[in-house]
Amino acid sequence: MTAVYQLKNIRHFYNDRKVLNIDDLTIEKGSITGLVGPNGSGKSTLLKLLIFAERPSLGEIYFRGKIELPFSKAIRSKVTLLTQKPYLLKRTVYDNIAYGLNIRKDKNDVIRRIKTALSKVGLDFERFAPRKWHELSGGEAQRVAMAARLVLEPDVLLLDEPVASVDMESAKLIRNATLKACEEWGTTLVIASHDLQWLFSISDTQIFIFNGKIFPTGVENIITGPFETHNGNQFIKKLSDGQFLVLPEGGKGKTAALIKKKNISIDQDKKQLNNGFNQCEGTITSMFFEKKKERISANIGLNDLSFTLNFSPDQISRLDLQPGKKIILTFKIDHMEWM
Amino acid sequence: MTAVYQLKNIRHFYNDRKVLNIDDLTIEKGSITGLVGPNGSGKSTLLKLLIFAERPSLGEIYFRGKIELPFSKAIRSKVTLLTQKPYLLKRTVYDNIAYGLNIRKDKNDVIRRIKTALSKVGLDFERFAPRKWHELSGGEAQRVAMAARLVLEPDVLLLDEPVASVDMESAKLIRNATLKACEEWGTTLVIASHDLQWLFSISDTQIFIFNGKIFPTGVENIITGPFETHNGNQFIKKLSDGQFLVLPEGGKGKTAALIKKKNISIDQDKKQLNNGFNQCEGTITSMFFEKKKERISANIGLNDLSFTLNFSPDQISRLDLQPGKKIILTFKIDHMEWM
Amino acid sequence: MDDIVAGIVKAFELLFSGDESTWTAVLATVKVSTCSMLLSIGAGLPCGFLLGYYEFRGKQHLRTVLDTMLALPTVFIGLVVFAFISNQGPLGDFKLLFSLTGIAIGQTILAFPIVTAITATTIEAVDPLFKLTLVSLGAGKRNIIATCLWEVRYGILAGAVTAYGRVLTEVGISMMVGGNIKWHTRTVTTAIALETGKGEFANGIALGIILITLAFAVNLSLSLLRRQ
Amino acid sequence: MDDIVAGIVKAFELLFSGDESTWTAVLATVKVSTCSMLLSIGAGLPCGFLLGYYEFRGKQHLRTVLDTMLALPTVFIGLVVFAFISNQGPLGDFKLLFSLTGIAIGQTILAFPIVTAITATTIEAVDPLFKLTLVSLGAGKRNIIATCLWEVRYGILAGAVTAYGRVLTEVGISMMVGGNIKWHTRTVTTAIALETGKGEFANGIALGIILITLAFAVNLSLSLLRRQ
Amino acid sequence: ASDTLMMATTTSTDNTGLLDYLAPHFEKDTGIKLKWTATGTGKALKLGETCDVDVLLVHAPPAEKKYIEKGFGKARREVMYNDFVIIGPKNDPAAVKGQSIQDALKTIKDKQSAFISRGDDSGTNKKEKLLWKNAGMQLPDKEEWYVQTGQGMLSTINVAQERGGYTMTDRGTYIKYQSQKGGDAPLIVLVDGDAVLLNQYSVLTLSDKNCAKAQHELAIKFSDWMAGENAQNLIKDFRLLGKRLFIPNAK
Ligand SMILES: Nc1ncnc2c1ncn2[C@@H]1O[C@H](COP(=O)(O)OP(=O)(O)OP(=O)(O)O)[C@@H](O)[C@H]1O
Ligand SMILES: Nc1ncnc2c1ncn2[C@@H]1O[C@H](COP(=O)(O)OP(=O)(O)OP(=O)(O)O)[C@@H](O)[C@H]1O
Ligand SMILES: [Mg+2]
Ligand SMILES: [Mg+2]
Repeated sequence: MTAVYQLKNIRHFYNDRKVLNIDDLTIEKGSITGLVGPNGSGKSTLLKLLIFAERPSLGEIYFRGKIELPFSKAIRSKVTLLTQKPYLLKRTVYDNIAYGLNIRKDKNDVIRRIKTALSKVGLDFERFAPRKWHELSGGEAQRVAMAARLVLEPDVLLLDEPVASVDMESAKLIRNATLKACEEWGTTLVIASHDLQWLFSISDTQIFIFNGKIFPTGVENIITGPFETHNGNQFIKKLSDGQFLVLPEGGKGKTAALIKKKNISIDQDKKQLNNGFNQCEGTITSMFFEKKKERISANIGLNDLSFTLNFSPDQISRLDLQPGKKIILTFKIDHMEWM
Repeated sequence: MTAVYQLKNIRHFYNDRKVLNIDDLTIEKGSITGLVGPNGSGKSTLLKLLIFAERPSLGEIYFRGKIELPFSKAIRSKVTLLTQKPYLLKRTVYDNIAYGLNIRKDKNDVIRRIKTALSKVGLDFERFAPRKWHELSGGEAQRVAMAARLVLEPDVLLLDEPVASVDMESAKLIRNATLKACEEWGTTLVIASHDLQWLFSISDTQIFIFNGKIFPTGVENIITGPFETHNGNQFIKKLSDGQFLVLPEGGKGKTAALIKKKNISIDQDKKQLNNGFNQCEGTITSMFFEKKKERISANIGLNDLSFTLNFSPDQISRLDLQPGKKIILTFKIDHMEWM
Repeated sequence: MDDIVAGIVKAFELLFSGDESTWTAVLATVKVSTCSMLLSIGAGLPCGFLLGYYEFRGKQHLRTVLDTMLALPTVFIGLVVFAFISNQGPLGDFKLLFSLTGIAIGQTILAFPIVTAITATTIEAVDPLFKLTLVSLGAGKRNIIATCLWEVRYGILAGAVTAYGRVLTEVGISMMVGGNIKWHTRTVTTAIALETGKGEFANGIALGIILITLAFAVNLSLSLLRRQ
Repeated sequence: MDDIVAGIVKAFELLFSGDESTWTAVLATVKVSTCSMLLSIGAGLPCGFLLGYYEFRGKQHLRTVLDTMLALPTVFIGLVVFAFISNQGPLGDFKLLFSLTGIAIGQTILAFPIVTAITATTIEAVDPLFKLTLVSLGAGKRNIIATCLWEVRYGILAGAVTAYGRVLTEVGISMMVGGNIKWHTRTVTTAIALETGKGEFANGIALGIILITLAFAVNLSLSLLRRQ
Repeated sequence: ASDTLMMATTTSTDNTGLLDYLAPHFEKDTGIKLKWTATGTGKALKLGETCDVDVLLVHAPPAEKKYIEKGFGKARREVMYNDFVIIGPKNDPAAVKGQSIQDALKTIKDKQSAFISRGDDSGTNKKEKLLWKNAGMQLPDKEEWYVQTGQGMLSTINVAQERGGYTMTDRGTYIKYQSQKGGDAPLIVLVDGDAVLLNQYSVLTLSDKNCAKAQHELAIKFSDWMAGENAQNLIKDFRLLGKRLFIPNAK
């Protein structure tokens, strides 16, 4: 496998506020990387750096081993980004999708390709191609923007919230189109989304971003502040139903801590445990199937917090887990890490 | 209960294209109504009519029993809409949220109220109030727009995709803020969203919109075209894995048909059935808990189609349903209705 | 070329020696242009807003007429105003001829279409979502006008600055309506015209530089305001 | 008031009797204004784009200077151009004085700041998302310039129409550089000035009406183009 | 191409239509095409100084002489004259009618009646200033009654009419003004006939030292032609409203 992107010691600032802080990140050719993280964590910023629309304040980004400049030929014709708010040019849908082809002076079989691109996002060519940019619903606009990217058959496709405000059917279509791009054209994909279910159904690897830092091991569970001090050096997080979590030392000035999925165990009932453990009750809110990993991802709400855990189908059957069910989460205090 | 809105024989056109077709719709005071439907079905258009920003091409909308005009005092100070694409004025976050209060010449304790509104959407006053409109991430902007609506303590709050591109934590906060508004101020809510799980966790009633028509009985399952004729008068919908559904007569020129949840039965295996039935295999993709109704909603994929069915916790245990599991759906052809 | 150099030197002389007739002309220019700009902005902003914001039948035609009014020659405006305010004209009794007020009236007619046209274009370019947002926050018609105009203030400022340049430099109206009367209605531009007619090119250039300095001072203050 | 009525009648007479001197002046006006508009748009669009699109040190100052250039008096421009192209000026050998080319040069200087300033303001108002979208679709620098300018074409058109109004109606440059020579460099505006100077107000108004008709024709064609 | 002579002249010769009348004859007689730009006397002289024209037709004898002394002009040839008159409102508020020019100016000043001056340093204006000096008075400037328009003759007459004041004008322009008012003008001639009121027009050729490139030969041809019998007769016959505007007096 070859690396399409290599990021080294990236620091990015907006008015002295550090919004990205990535020491090392490699994105392989043909991979589908999911970017997950709360609002303002830096997903869109990272995507903007990857298309070289902005330059990082510090550090280097190598594209195929070379540091590229904005507007360099290598980027322009190969990398394309679907921005978070889709923006359409003030022209027809057809012209919007044709724009990128026109730029590339690619006049080959344009109508058919536009038709294909539109059908990939579930829009009918006859009905939509002649529409003006403002004669579309929110989701339709989003899908037209997506089609305008797909038609370019790019080497690298960066998608920023491609299915926000897109309906379920179309989300499925977009997923298929994306997977097909990866297969047919060997496209490398980086996708930021809050729709975890959708994202997990499509991405090979997930990168979790929090406060501009990346945690490349998949979705960890985050415990966000405010915290109170406890027993001198420890901290506690109070939940609104009276339960609380104890956090380890070293959390001064920190805004969040992390606990890995593998370190959390599930029980039907509370057990007697020694001091070093957190034990608390949560409710399963939803469950979905991760096709790629043949496992089930469950979302568990602990009042204001929410944890995500993975189960095998057997485990689900055995524990009779289903949405709405209350379960007990247990994990070592020392397994929690400050972020 | 009193009706806040009554819609009678509404027809709305954009360039001769009919996009809304509602014969009768009543929205009760203090209710939370969820609007569900595919892209372009008319959700945003309906919300625009409800705030009287546009007038319906035909028909009447009564607000508290009266037909109101755009800019009438009764609407202006009572109804507020969160648009689908959030738009911030070119000012600071603080000024954006204060704008509606300024208009109302409401100078009472403004700072505290803005602080409260921001905290309701999970944004810190000190960090965000002085930011300029463009110094926000997509989700942050969405939440600021939401705060600008909440601060007004409106009688009617219309939300168009309030949680698209908002992270999970914040979606929860927004849900709570919404519910609280309903409780504390008696606010009537109409919410359009594609995040069904979120929407079901908050709304009392759901209205399904399809092609501008409403189906007020909750989410029905939609079978969309293209269809092929079959056996003379019947139609079939081919699924891409070779299965197909048979549809009843009368589908000429129609683009979709509907099958009610209650008419679908679930089995573990295929049974021998007579001609009048459809039987097909689907996969459960996800499940979530509908708190309000104490039931579980399951999403079942049939290739390109997706069905939603409701189960009681007992049913789930009994059938050992879990995401990833294959099940057989059975329903009468005659139960299917053309839309 | 010598005249240009001589003009630059002369400009400093005139300004710093406090040459009375120059300063009177500068004062007249400032008075009259301020007055006409205030009037034309006062009338042009609302008209421009209406024209840019609303869709109505004949709007396109109105825009064409307005665009044509951008090409009203100053002498022509001067002649028409003259016809109205001369002793024999319908407004003769107000004694506006050969007064700064008269010039201001003419210059207002000159600046109004510029302010209006550019305001309208700027307002037209406003995102429809912006309007919907204002409505959704409970804005009334007046709030919408005010907020819209504020939102596009830089565009409007550009229009106003263009109109100001036009007003500041016009000769036709000042000459025709004002009469270029020394110590009274002589403005910097009519003085330039006079000096040029006399063949005193250096003086003309000097006065031109003074006028440009005046414009620069105004634009500098605007740009400082803008930065805040 | 009688002059206005007489002027309107006269305007028709001049136009339809095919009065040769009038038509010569109209032709000169059309030639010279077309030429100067083409030049100033050709130079002003790219300059305005650069000024509006990029952020750089001293940009604000440049804008202030540009805004000030909007207030260049035409007589002043006329004087400066004269100084360069007169027999004793550095460009005297090109024999541009008392020629339409000379006028066109001066008018280009007049129109350039208007086109540039309004283009810059319009481009500045472009959504940053628009730029990012173009980049994300693989646009190079030239594509961005072209697409940006096309996207804001109505704003630019407004600027061009304003500049056109200015060019069409200016007297100072035509008079100073062109010399108002009958059959040669007499434009409609210098003819108006001449007639007015002679006290032939009706003639002045008639010529004014002819000029406005010309502007109307141009704007009408633009508005028809625009509607497409 | 035929030879073209570029001339700068004062507005009065152009505004009265004299040049439009003479130019075709000149072209017919000499084959030279005459082009002219009509401006104030000062600017006309300046255009000669910068060599942008080949010949001048102006009416400010003292300035012309100085011009030659300074080395810009070569020869000056008087070709025609008309006269200046003081005009004022019909009711003559200062009662200057019939007075000598000196007395009339004194009376106007004493009575503080409005006097409209061109104030543009033109030939006419220069003459007016001379008259104030001859009448033994300091040149008025800031006095309320002394209005300086800085404009051409007709505009100045119009100001006088609007203001109900006196002004000095050349007779040609006055006749033109009268004709525009349908023969019954609000302003009438009150003082005229004094020798000092003569308005002499001359053709000025340029110094070939200063302007090597100017078309001296053509300029001399024009000068000769204007002073010649044919042109002098044409000038004599030039009339507006049946009135003679210029009297030829080439020596
Ligand atoms: N300004 C407009 N001009 C013409 N057609 C429009 C306009 N706005 C929306 N439409 C069309 O009207 C229909 C309804 O649009 P609407 O925005 O209400 O859909 P929606 O249900 O909100 O969809 P989404 O889920 O994508 O937001 C769509 O078919 C859309 O294409
Ligand atoms: N133009 C800007 N100027 C200043 N700060 C900015 C700007 N754009 C974004 N930020 C800040 O940078 C941080 C990262 O923003 P970014 O848009 O990358 O977040 P994100 O992960 O995409 O969030 P979301 O899920 O809301 O889209 C946020 O704290 C945001 O407030
Ligand atoms: Mg983002
Ligand atoms: Mg919508």
